[in-house]
Amino acid sequence: MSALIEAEGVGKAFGGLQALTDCSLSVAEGSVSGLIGPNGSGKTTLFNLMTGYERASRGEIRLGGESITRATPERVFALGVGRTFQITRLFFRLTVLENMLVATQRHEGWLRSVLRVAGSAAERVRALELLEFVGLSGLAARPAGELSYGQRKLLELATLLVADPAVLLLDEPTAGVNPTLINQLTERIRELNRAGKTFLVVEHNMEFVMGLCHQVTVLHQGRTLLTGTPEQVRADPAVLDAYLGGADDDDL
Amino acid sequence: MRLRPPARALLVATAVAILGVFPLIFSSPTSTSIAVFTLIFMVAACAWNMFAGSSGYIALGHAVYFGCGAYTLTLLANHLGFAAGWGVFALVPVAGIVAGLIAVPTGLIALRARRHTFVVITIAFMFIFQLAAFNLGFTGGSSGLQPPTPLWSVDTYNLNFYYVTAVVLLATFVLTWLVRRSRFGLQLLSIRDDEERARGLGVRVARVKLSAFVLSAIPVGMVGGIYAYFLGQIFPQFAFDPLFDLSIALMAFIGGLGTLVGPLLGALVLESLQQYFTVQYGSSQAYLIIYGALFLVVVLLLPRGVIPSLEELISRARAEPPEQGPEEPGRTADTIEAVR
Amino acid sequence: MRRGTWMVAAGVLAAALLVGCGSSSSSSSSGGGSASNASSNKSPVVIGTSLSLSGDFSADGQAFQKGYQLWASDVNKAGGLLGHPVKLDVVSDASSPAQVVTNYQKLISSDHAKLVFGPFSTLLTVPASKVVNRYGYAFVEGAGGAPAAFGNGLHNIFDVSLPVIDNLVPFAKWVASLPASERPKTAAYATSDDPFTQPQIPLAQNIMSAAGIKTVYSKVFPAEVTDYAPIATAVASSKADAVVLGSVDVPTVSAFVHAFIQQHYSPKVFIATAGPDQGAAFLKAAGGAKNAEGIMYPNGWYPGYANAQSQKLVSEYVAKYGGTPADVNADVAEAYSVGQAIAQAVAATHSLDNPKIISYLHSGVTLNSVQGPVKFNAQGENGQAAAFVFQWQKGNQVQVLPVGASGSKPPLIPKPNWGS
Amino acid sequence: MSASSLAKAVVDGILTGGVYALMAAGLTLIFGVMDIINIAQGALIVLGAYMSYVLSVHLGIDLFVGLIITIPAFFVLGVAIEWAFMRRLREQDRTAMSILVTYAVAIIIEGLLSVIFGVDYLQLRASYVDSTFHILGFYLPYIYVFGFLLAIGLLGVLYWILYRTHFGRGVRGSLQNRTAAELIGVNVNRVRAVSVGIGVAVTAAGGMVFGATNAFNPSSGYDLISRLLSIVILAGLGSIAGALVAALFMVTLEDVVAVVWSPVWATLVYYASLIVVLSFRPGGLFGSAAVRAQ
Repeated sequence: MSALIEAEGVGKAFGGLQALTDCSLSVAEGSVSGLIGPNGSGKTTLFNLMTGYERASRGEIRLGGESITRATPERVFALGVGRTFQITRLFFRLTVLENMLVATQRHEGWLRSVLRVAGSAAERVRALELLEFVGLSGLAARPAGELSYGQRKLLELATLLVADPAVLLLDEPTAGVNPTLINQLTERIRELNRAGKTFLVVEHNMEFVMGLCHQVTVLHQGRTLLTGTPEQVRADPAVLDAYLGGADDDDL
Repeated sequence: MRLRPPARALLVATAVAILGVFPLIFSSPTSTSIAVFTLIFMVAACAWNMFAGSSGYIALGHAVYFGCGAYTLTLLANHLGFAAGWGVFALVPVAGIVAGLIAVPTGLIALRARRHTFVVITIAFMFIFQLAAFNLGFTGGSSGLQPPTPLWSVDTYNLNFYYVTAVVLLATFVLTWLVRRSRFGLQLLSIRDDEERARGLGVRVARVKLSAFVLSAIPVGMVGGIYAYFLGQIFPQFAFDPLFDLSIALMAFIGGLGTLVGPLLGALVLESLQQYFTVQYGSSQAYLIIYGALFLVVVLLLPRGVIPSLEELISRARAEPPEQGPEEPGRTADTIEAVR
Repeated sequence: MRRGTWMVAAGVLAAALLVGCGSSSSSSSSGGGSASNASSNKSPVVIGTSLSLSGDFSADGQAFQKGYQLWASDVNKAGGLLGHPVKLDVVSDASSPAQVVTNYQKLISSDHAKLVFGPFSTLLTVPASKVVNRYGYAFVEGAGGAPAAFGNGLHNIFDVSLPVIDNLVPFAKWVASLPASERPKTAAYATSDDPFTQPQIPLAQNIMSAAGIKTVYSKVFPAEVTDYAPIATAVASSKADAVVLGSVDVPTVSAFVHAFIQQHYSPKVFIATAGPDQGAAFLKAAGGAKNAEGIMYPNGWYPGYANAQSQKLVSEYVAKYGGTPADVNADVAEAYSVGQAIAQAVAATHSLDNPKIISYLHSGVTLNSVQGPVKFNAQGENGQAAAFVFQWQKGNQVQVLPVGASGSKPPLIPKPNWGS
Repeated sequence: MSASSLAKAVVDGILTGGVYALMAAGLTLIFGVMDIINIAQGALIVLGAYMSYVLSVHLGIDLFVGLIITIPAFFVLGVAIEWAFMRRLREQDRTAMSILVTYAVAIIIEGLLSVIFGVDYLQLRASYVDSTFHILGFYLPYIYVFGFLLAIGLLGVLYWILYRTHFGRGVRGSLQNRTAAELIGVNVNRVRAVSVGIGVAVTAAGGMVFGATNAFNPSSGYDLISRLLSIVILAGLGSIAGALVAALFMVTLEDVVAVVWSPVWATLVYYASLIVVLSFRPGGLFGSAAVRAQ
C-alpha cells in the first residue's frame, strides 16, 4: 500500500515555542491510522499543518506524492482531505441540512454561484442520504446549534462526506461522546473505510484507537516516537514513559 | 419569517404596491421628502446587511461608497455637461460601479482583519476618504460641489427622485434575495458562523467575502449619487459621514441583523420617524432625551431586533415548547430557508 | 430577567416623558408671545425657519432662534406685517442637510408659511436655498455668506450679512497702512478647512504680503481637530508679529488663546474670523476678559454698535434672556436683520407675495438693519454691508475699524500681553 | 522646520497622548471584558467635564480635588448603566446591540446636558490651566503635565487592580474565556458590573482633563469616539499598557506630521498608519493571539 498523505521532517515554532521539532508520519491509502501522544505533544498542530491552517516552519507535507506544504485549507479540502476539529465546529445558526450543503464542491463560475439556489436537487438528496447514514435525517431542518454533543460530532463527520474526500482527519472524535454513539461512530468509520476511505485519527481513547486502527503513530514533545501496529505500540516501554512523564500543559 | 410561498408572494406584492402608490396618497412634499431619504437609507441598510449581516463583519465604513457615489455623480454631471433633468439619473449606475471599484482595494485590505479590528479599519477608511475629499483639488475641498439642479416643479421633484430610488431599492432587494438563497449566500452565512471551518470545507472565504463586500458597496454608491443630486450640494463631511455608518448599522440591528427584511423595516422606521420627530418636536428642549429614551426602550424590549424578536414571539405563541441547544441558548430562527 | 427588562424600559420611558412634559412647556416655537399687543385681529402670518437646535451648530442655531424671536415680538408690538401678527414657526434640523431639505418643504407646504427665513451656516443654507427656490419663495438669510452659497443661478437668495470673502479686507488694509514702526513685520495664517473661513484668508494674506509683511506660517487645518496644540505651538514658534486665524467657532479660538498663553507668545496683532464675536460665551471659554484683551474679529455687528435699532435690540435681549450686553452675540443681530429686511420688503410692496418681495429686494433699494444698511447685488450678497473690525477692550467689544468711521475707537496696538 | 519645534511636537504628543490614554482606558476595559462597544464614552467624557465644571465653579472645589467626588459618582453611574442596560443584552447579539444601547445613552446624556447647561462652549479654569514652566527650551503647560501624571497614576492603579488583585484575576479570566472563568467560580456578573463601573469612573478623570484642555459643549463627545476606538483596537483589547503606548504613538505621530508637513494631512496619516499597523498586527500592538484564534 502506498502512502496517501504523509508528513516528512515537519517542524513548527510559534514565536520562541517549538511546538513540533521533527515529525514524520505516513498514512497508507485505505488504512485507518491513529495518532496518539500526551497532551502538548503536538498532535493538533500536526493536523493544522497537514490541512493548511498553519504553515510548517520546515519539512514537507505530501498528498499522493504532491506537496501540499503551502496549500490553503480551501485547497487542501478541494484536493480531497477533510478534517474535524477537537472542539466540534459547526455552523450553529444554519440548519443541519444547510451545514451539509456548504461543503458541496461544485466548480462553477462566480456569477452562477450568486444566482443559483444553494444545493441542487441531487445535492439535497445526497445530503439527506448521508444524514440518514449517520442517523440525523430526522433533524435536517433543525438549527445545528440545537443538536446534542454526540450528534454534532456525527454531523461534523457527515458534512465532510458530502464532498467525498479521499482522506479524513478526525481530531478526537470520541471526546465527550457517550458509549452508544461511540459504537455507532466506530461502525460508520469501519463502513467508510471498507468503501475505500482513508482515516487518520487523533485520540485519547486507547480502547477506540487500538480497536480501530491498523497502524498507530506516537508523538512525544514534538517528535514522532515510533510508528507501528497497535500491539507494537502497546508493548513499547518508551511509549509508557512518554505518557507517564508527559507534561500536563495544554494541547497545542 | 417562515411563510408559505403564496403568503410570501402576496406580502411582496402588497409591499411593492404600497411602494408604488405611497407618494400618490401621501402626496405632501413633507412626506415625499421624508420618503426619498427613507428609501435612500433602506437601500443602504439593505445592501450593507447583505454583506455585514450575512458574513458577520460589521463594517462601519460604507460611507466611503456613499460619498464616492455622491462625488462621482456630481463630478461627471458637471464635467460631461449633463443638463439637469432625467439624464443625470443615467449616472446613478456609474456611481454604483465606481463605488464598487473602490470597494475592491479597500475591501482587500480591510477583510484581512476580523472582528473589532475590521470594524476599526473600515472606520479609518471612512476618515481617510473624508479627509481626502477635503484636501484634494478636484473635490472642491470644504466648499464642496454642486450638481446641476433639475428645474422640476414642486409637485414632481420629489416624485421623480422617489421612483428612481424605489427602482434602485427593488433591484437591491432582488439582489439580496438572490444572494440569500444562493450557494454564495450560504457560504457567507457559514463564514459568519465559523470562518475557519468554512475554509476547511473548501469555501474560498477571501473571494466570497470580497465579492459580497463589493456587491454591497454598489447600491450604496448609487444612492450616494441620488442623495447628492436630490440635495443639490455635496460637502465632504456630509458625503463621508460617520453618522451615516452608524445609522445604517443601527437600522439593520434594530430590524434584525442578517434577516432579509429586517434592515428594510429598521430603515423605514428609524429614518422616517427620526425625520418626522425632528421636524415635529426638534424644537423642544427635551427632544434628544425623549428620542434617546424611546430608542432605548425599543432596544430593551426587542433585544434581537424587530424581526427575530417577532419570530420568537410568534413561535412561542404557537405553543411550541422552547427548545434549547446545550450551548446556544435561544431559538436561532433566522429567515434562512429550511428544507422545502 | 425578562421582568427586569420591562421594568427598566418602563422606567426609562416614564422618566423621559416626565422630562418631556416638564420642559416642552418651556420650549416655544412661536415668537409671537406678544401678538396680543398687535391691534390687529387679522389672521396671523406664519414665517417658517429651520434652525440647528441640536448637533454641531446648536450654539449658533439657538442664538439665531433668539434673534428671530426678538424680531417677531418687536414686529408684533408694532402691529405686525401689514396688520397681520407674525407667528414664527421654528423647526429643528439637528445640523443635518437632509433634515433641512425636508424641513423647508414642510414649512412651506404643510405649515403654509407665507415667508421663510434662512438656517444657520453655509452648509445648510445651500441645500435649503434650492428647496425654497422651487417654491418661488424669497430666501433671506443671515448666516450663509460663503461664496459657495452664491452664484448657483438662484434668484431668490439674499444674505443680509457681510459677504464672507470681504470680512478681513478692512483689517488687512489697516495693517498695511500702519506706519512702519507699528506695522507687523511678519504674519502667521492658520485657517480651519471650512467654506466660511477658507476664502477670507488668502485675500487678507495677499493684501498684507503686498505691504511687505512676510508670511512666516501659512497652513490649513482640518475642520474637526481634537488637538490644536501642535498647530498653535507651530504658530507660536514662528514668532509672527500678526496672527490671522480662520476660525469658525469658540473652541478653536479658545484653544489657540490657551496655547499662546502657555507658550508665552503674544502677537502684536491677533485676529480671528469667528469665535470672539460670541460675546460672553467667548469670554467663558477663553478664560476671562484679561485673556480676550486686544483680540480682534471682523464682523458686521457688535453689541455696542451705535445704531438706535441695535441698541434697542440689545436692551430687549438683556430684558428677555438676562445677562449683560456682552452676552448678545452677532448671530442674534444677523437673525434680527433677516426679519427687518423682510419686513421692509413687505411694507414697501404692500404684500406677502414672494415674487414681488424678490423683485423688490433685487431692485437696488437700500434697507435698514441693526447691522447697518443692506443693499443686495445681483447675486443676493449685501454689497453695502458695513465691514467692521472689533476688538475686545476691557471686557467689552469695541469697534475699531474702519479708522475714523462713526463709532470707531482707536485700536489697541500692540495687543497687550496675556493677562496684563 | 527647526529641531526644537519638532522636539516640542513630540513632547506635546506625549503629554496629550497621556490624556487620550486616560480617556480610552475606560473604553478598553469595558470593551475587553464585556465585548461592548461603548459609543457613550464620548458623552461620558463630556459629562465628566461638566461635573468638574459644576464642582469648580459653584462649589469652588479644585479640579483635581473634585475627582474625589466625581470618580466615585461615575463608578456608581457605570454600575447602574451596566445593570440597567448592558446586562439585559443577550450574549449572542451583545456587541451589535451594545452599539444601539450606548448610542441611545449618549443621546440622552447629550439631551440632559443641553437642557441643564445650554449649548454654549465652556472650558474648565484653574490657576494651572494657562501657566507653564520652562524646561529644556520649551514651555510646558502645567495642566498637560498634571493631566499626564494623573493618567499615568490612574492607569497604574488600573494595572495594579487588574494584575495584582483577586478581582483583577477574575476580570482577566473573563477577558480570555468567559465560560472558563465561570467554571472556576468567578461571579461574572459582578465582575462585569464592577468593570464597567471602573471603566466609567476612570472616564470621569479623562473628562476633567479634556475639559481643562478643550472648550466643550454637550455635543463635543462625538468627535472623540472614533479616535478612542482606534486607540483601543491598536492597543489590543483590554490592554491598559497598550492603550497608553497606542495613544502616545498615534497622537505623537499626528502632532509631528502636523508640524513637519501639514495639519490637514496629519489626521489622514493617523488613520492610514492605523490601517497599516493593524494589517500586520490584527490583534493590535499588545493583543493576545486569542483574538486572532476566534
